Amino acid sequence: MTERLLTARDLRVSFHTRDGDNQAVRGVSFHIDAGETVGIVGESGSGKSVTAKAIMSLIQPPGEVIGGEIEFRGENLTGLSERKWRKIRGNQIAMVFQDPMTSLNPVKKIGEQMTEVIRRHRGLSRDAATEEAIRLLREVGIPEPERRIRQYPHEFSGGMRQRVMIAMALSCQPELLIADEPTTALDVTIQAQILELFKRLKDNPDTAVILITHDLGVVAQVCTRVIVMYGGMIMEEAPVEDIFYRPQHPYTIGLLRSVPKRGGGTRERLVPIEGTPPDLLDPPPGCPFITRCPHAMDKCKELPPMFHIGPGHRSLCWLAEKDHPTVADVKAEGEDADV
Amino acid sequence: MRQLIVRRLLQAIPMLFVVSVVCFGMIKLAPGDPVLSFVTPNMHAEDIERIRHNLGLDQPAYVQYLLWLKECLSGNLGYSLVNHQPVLDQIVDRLPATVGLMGISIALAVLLAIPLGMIAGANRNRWIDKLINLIAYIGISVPLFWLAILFIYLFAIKLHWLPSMGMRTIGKESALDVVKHGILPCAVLTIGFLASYVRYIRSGTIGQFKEEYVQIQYAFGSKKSTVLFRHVMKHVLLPIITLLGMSMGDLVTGALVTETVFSWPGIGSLGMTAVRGMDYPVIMGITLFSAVLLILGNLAADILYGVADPRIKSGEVSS
Amino acid sequence: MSEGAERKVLVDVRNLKKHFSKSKDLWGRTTEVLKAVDGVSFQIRRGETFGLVGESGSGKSTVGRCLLRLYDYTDGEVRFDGQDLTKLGEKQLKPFRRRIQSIFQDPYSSLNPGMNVLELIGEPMNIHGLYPGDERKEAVATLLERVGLKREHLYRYPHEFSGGQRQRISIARALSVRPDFVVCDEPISALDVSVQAQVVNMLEDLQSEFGLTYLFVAHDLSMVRHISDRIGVMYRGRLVEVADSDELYDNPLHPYTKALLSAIPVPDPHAVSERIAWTGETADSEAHALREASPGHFVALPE
Amino acid sequence: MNRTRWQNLRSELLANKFGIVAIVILAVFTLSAIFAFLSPIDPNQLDVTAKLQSPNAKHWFGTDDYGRDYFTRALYGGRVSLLVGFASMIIATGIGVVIGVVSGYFGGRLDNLLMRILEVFLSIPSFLVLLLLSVFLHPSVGNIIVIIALLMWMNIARIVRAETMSLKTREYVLYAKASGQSAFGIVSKHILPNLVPVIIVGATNNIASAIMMESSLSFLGFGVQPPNATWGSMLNNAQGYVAYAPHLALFPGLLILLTVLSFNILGDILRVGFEPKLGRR
Repeated sequence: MTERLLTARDLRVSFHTRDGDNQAVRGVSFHIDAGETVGIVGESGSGKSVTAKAIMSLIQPPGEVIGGEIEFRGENLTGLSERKWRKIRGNQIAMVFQDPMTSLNPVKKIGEQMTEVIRRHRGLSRDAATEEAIRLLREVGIPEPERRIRQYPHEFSGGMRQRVMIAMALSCQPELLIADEPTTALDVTIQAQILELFKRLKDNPDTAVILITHDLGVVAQVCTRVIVMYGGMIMEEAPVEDIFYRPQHPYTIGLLRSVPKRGGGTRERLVPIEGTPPDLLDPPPGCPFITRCPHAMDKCKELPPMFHIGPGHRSLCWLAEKDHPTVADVKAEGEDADV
Repeated sequence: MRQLIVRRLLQAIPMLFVVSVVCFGMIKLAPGDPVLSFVTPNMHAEDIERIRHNLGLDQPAYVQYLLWLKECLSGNLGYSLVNHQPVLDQIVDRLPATVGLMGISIALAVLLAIPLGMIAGANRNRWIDKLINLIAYIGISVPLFWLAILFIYLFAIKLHWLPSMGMRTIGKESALDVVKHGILPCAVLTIGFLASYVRYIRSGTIGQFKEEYVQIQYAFGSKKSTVLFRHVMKHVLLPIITLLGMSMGDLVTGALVTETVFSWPGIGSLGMTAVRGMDYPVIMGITLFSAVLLILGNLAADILYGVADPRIKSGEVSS
Repeated sequence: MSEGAERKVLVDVRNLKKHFSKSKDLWGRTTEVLKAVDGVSFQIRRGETFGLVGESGSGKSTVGRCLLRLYDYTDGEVRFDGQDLTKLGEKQLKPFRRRIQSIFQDPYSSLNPGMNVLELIGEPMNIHGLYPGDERKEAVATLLERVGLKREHLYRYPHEFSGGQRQRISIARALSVRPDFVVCDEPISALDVSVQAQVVNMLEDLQSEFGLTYLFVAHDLSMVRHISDRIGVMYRGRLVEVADSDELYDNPLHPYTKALLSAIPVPDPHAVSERIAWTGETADSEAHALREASPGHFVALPE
Repeated sequence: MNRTRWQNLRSELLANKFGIVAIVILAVFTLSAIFAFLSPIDPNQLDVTAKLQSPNAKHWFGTDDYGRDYFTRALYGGRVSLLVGFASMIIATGIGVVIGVVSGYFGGRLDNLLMRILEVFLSIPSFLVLLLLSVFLHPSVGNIIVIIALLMWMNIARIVRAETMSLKTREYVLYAKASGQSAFGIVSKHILPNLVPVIIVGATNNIASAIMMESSLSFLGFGVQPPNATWGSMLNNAQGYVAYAPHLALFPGLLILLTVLSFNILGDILRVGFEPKLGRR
């Protein structure tokens, strides 16, 4: 069995606003094994990006982590001092962000920005760090890195900047790379190139990747395991095949149906999920999907437990109650139920 | 980059032209006939006409303007109506006192404002920020002439530490004496500039901390101080170039009120005296002088900014 | 889709060009030109949906805005229902401004935050003098219900609605003056996946109900395929390929189209996709005119 | 979650202690300026027997060199200062908004021309011109208001122009254009209403600088002429008595400081209050 890298337990994050607390993440538990690539899928407001920031302890006021704990390599990171966190950030856990155009300091050369990170975490000399930066840029597919390193961010296209960001994130050989919508701001042909990079990372056993996206296509192409989030909670988690071929949760099913089928003729009617996502200032009690779910029943007003569907496959829905045990029961019996 | 410089230079020319027209127009529109200042009681009407002709005042307005402009360009800004001295000489005479006072005040203000503004901005809404911000608020709201009076009362009248008037004690010729005279006016002016610079730098720092690249620095394990000095500082310091360019005009006339209160023999008090004595050529000379300085200051700031910001240098962003 | 060929042409775009000046010299003369749209020709038939796809900077949105006459064209002409719009002044254009309506991308900036729903949807009615007086409120309420909102939303303001609901208001506003042709400029790209489907379905229903013709500008290739009858692919201000949508996806001819289609991430872990790289224009593909490779399938490639 | 900007503004104001203090100060000053005539003492009443008194129960702010009640004079002085502040602000804002909107909306050559004019105004040392004009023209309150306004409109014109240019590219403006809305209709329905926040903020700051300019002018003796009091001219007069009657200098200056400070604080709170809040996500 592979090594457990990161475990999140009952993570909760709220944003304090004038109108009350926006409960962006409401009890999220999952784990990441070394070297695997996990997709977190969800729509805007699902809490996927906030979860990522919480893992890195980057939630800033008015946001606040109000509960839960994070374990990294068996060490509990909850309540760690900011100084210790800085050693972890960029070194053991690195992050790539959505918008490559605003991710880099516009008045500093690419080389300076890269070597700053490399030198801080790896203590290399200036020359060695520059050398390393050039190597990394070449690795992520930037031509003529020796020349490019002396240029400013505005001289790079969006796709090239995202490559630079990925190179920077990889510069300290992190054990976990969190990519928050890394291709959303890019054109589709550029996106494909960046996804190639992630596919290559997938085969790298030293670096695990959390890929946060709203695009089911991206998940299907790159990830081995998928976590589906909605309304600040995990709705379903499964190996990528199960999510696309044996989805259990009505939300996952709805999401898959609302995109046009591949190869399906034009004008085949889409099946949308009616209604709008819940207001997280005042979320409905029970299942967050209750307002839009075609199977909603009385029982859904009570939050269901996670049901164990199969190996690595769990679903937060009462529909699974009849045929499946809860994750907690399975765990009590000592079987591996993940988390 | 070269194109930017040339374009800015060419834009400055019509500005200078318009400013000169405005100055000339004001002399023309000023009540009172300039010839009268040359008139003595025993002159005949034809004498007066001759003076008028000699001064070119019987020519059409545009010819008069061109003549005036020609004179201006050759360094002749006319003569004072009061003491008949060349205006330019008077300005040049007073220039060191004003430039010295303003230059030191602005320099002090910038040097103090950079750390204060950045500390406040980086610690937004903490007590240190609130304190600095409140003081800056008071600084921009306090009438400087009142502050000057308070300082005179406190440091000159009550405590007898410092002189309250002028630039030199009569009979003394030491540099220390000038410095002592300069402390109070300099303090007043520094407070005035400092307050607005601090606010400027503070809001610039706050703005940069909201930028995504700064947030991302934390994700790469940067300390806040590293972010502040390695990344934010350059962004915050760049706009100061513009700010300084805009203060070039102030360099000459900004100290008008302060100089008057402290009887500092600079261009401000020269202007004040000129206004009191309706001495139009002097007023216009100073106006023109300070407008030209301001335009050139802005020009220099634009060019410097262009050199300092890589995005403008390559023509990526137009300023 | 072959019966579409017999339908009447509603919009006829001929050699449309729109150049923007990128930089000017000292005298205000343009020294560098951005050729946003550089010689684009296509036809849209009555009742069909014409999809326009391309990446950022391809000029697809500029084409849409030219059809709305938000810009004057640099060259070329646009005929609407047989009438050349190119030379019309704002006054003669006014009846066409009713018949050609628009839906924009950003649900947050496409509605004036200071106006309530009645005023928003009433604005084009006001401009064109439709439903005066008491009829107005009733007409707006009916429209609201038609797009899946409620009568009691009449006096609400945009900030009280979600992104999807705002897009419905935009749709109601466009339909309020009974247009023939609607330019949809990326109407779903700012919406969540589950809401996109709601809006797309609504656009399809309204099209068949009111006999509308759409220009659908988008970068999401799978949605474009779903909603369009025919599709034009734009690259750097030019159309490189135009075909019926199934034909285009099943049998792309231009290398850029092939690269674009192969880049779509398919939501199926078993799909084996062979990505086709596109390195930019090859020497001989420089500015070819569209030619008909097979019936109804045009491509900008040499014979 | 969804609130209008007016609600945001109100809660921002109420949440800020300084804001409340500023509003109270301004309200008290404005009311006392308006109702100054209710004071039983004539501000120009001379009393040589009671010269240069320190503050006491009868004369709250003491008396000046002619034995006039300093408190009453300060009340009347506030009248002029606030009147000049408000009136100049209204004129300057009017000019600034018109020029800013025209420049920003129509752009092109017109914009170029207007911006060059604006730069000329900016490059002339305004305070010197202010002095000069007040000498040329007779320094009545009306004249001073107009002159200050003419030297102050540039700032608001710039802000309004920038905001108009950004509003112009909003999709609702594009829609209105594409639907055949006239330029006048677009400006009046879509541009102006959305400019209100920046105009209010700019106007508030303008009052502060107008009051400052007026006091400086009066301080130098070029403002409203004696015997009418303004805070600035009271300070001018106090200069000669600093050594023996410092209270004469203290009160008017403090009043100017408090007024200008309150307007500046208010302006900043308004700016923050109008900023769109990141409510969603």
